[in-house]
Amino acid sequence: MAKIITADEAAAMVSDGDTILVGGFLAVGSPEAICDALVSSNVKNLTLICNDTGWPERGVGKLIINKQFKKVIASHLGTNKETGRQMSEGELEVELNPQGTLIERIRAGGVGLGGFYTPTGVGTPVAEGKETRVINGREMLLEMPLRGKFAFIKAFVGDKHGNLRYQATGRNFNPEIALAADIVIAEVDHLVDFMDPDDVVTPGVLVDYIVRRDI
Amino acid sequence: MAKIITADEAAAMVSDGDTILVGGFLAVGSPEAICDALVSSNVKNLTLICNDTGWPERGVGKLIINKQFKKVIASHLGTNKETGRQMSEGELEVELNPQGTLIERIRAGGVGLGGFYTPTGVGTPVAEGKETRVINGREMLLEMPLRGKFAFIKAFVGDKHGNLRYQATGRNFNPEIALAADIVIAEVDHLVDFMDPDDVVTPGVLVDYIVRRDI
Amino acid sequence: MDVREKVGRRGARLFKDGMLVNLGIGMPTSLSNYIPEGIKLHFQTENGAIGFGPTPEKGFENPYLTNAGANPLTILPGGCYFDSATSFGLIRGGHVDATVLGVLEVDEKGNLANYMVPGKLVPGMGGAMDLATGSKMVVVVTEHCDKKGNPKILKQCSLPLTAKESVDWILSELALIEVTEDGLVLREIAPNTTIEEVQSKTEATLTIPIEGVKVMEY
Amino acid sequence: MDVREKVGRRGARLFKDGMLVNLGIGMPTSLSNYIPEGIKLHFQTENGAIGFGPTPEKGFENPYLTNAGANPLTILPGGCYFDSATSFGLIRGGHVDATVLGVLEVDEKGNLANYMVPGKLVPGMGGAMDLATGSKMVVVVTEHCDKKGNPKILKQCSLPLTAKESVDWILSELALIEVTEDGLVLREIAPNTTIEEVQSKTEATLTIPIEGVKVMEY
Repeated sequence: MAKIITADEAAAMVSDGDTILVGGFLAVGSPEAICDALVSSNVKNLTLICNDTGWPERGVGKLIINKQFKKVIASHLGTNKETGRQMSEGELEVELNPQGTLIERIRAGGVGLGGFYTPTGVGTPVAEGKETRVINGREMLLEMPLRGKFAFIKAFVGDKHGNLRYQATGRNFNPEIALAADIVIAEVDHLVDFMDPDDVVTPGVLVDYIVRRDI
Repeated sequence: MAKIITADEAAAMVSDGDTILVGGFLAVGSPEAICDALVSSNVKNLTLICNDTGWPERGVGKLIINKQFKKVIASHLGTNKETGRQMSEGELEVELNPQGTLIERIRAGGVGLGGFYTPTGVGTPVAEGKETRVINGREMLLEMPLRGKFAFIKAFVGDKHGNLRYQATGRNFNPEIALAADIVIAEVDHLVDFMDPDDVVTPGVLVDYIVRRDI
Repeated sequence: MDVREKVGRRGARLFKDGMLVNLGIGMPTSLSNYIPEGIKLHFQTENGAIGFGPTPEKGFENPYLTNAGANPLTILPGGCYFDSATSFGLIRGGHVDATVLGVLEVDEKGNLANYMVPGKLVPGMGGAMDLATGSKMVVVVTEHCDKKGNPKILKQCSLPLTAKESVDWILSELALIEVTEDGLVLREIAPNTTIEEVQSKTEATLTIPIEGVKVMEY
Repeated sequence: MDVREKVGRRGARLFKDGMLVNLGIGMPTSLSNYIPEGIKLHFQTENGAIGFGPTPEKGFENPYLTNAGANPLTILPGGCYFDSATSFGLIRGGHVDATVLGVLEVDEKGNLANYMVPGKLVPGMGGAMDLATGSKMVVVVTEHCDKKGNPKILKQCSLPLTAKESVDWILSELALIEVTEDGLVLREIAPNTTIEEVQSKTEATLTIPIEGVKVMEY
């Protein structure tokens, strides 16, 4: 059984300096209530692993505006000018990853792999400092796994056992981050008793806490 | 649109010496009609990539009995004594992989990765001849991708666009082999016009042909 | 016809029936307006869908269904959703038949630069590196020269690359150029230009094929 | 009480409420019969399910729902299905809290051999290497000695390993032994045996902890 908590209770678990993974693609599929609660809790010096930094008023972008991160690992920052400003002025460390590499690094961290070789990024700034290797005639980069302390997920439906199901493109990074954190907290639009086991995308055993939005 | 064909038409595409990937776990989720058609076509010297070699009268086991393989890459052979006999007598080359490594190698082949590091198999016969590396303090083996010419899948429901959905533990290797072959042929229990896009497990664009079992 | 329509009309004819296609934001999106009759394509959006349809009517948007620019989408019968790991598995694994991208610079080896200018703020590569590296056919669409009139099709890119030796076709309002192992081959020119004008606006040397250069049809 | 019941009763008390558990085929499966009141476990079958229930009644089997031995299963409310890549992602990624495996040999470093005997036909490791490598807690259950009366708990495994330094607990009809960095610690012995008897049937040296050795309760 996943324990049902409030967004504020979820945010209160996070300490200064923690690494958090947050689902969502330009805030579509991001846990907004948890982001709001993290802004209220005002926890600082976080490291963020997320596809992007959302919008100034949506998703993790709200935490950017509130200057809660010391480091961001993402694939794109263009929709939140404040991220760029903080980066330019040396207030924020940013590590840009190709999107496919980023999600695969998170997956590797979640499924116990030590790293992988990918052709993406060869010959680009992404390759700097990375080991390369020719495999089947093709140059590849070695990329390493990523993990964090907390994963904050947004799902469309959750059940009392923690099983999650997403809607449409709201799925994005959510299923992979559920594997790559010590503590997994899912914000759900709807909570049900249980679902068809073939409908489950994220197995409930991965989910420690559920934050409801339908109450 | 996936083209709808018969099992015999599917089998007729396979030539002597081809590498085939077949879904199923001890034949649960294996395409039985296609296996029967491959026995009838009597194509020889195939290489098989599959979790196991099924049973003498179920799944790819039928092709084992008919001596159609020169090589098998699998994780377990115990349910089909004929595989063991052919291996012992030098008629069949067998490469055993840990099950998690096998499915991950297939995935790597399907998603364009050049290989990955895994802790599974370190210090065991699986490590022989493989490069090792210590990552985050843990010894890991480098494992390489696997691909084949044909993937033969079994799904519970398919639609006319090639989208597939599985039932229960019939899913197993099927979704990953759909990515790791040049030509993908799915045998389905039921064919529908289309399905809820959130219900799709294997995207239709991966599936070239569908073999119906409901007609 | 403006540049987008010219590029859109010719670019759309590079596709074959049944292809899985990913169009970048901006000029690449214009190709979707001109898909020829009889050609059915599957459009992927890398945030997790294949088979999306037109923009929904106002008031009928699903907040969970957007493209990679966060604009609302619809889904067509036969479409499907998936997570980002699967989406980039499709891209990097060579399952995307064609991708169309914009460029800052492209060169005669097919090197592509479209995501950063040193000294300027880098918004990030998003999915562009994976798309340029993994897709079976990579088409770049661009105005032939930049706003100052300088060539964008170079002997060698000066900007940091998005992907190395990955472009197959370069399409502008003036020309359709194929990237081959022997360099750039001029396949078609616009009706209102000449081979000489195209070459003068291109830093890289264009090869004229034995079978000649066609006049582009729209 | 036969060996399976003894091992099953004591082994089941190693679990904590809410654990995700994978039981190997054979003796390990017997633990599921003795889960204490108030302890709810999630059982994984590595062919793709969590939350399975008892064997279905005859005539109500779903041919698509089986365990890793191809025997029919049922699924409980709250259960779920997934593909093999996800299943072994859960296993290798440390999400399985406990796995129980049979052994041919186990040694004082926690090395485990349970899948091959040189010169004999090797049926394959299946998922055993991943389970032994990836699970947070690895329990091996075994008869203390082999059929000829020779120890199975050795100073050093002679058979090819399934996994290196991975076992946490060794449980037999005679003893419960913890594998620590300093070697094997004898935690409990069966009511009908002595420390001396257990040591005499064990090749590896057993350490007696300061807090003493308990008598096993069933």
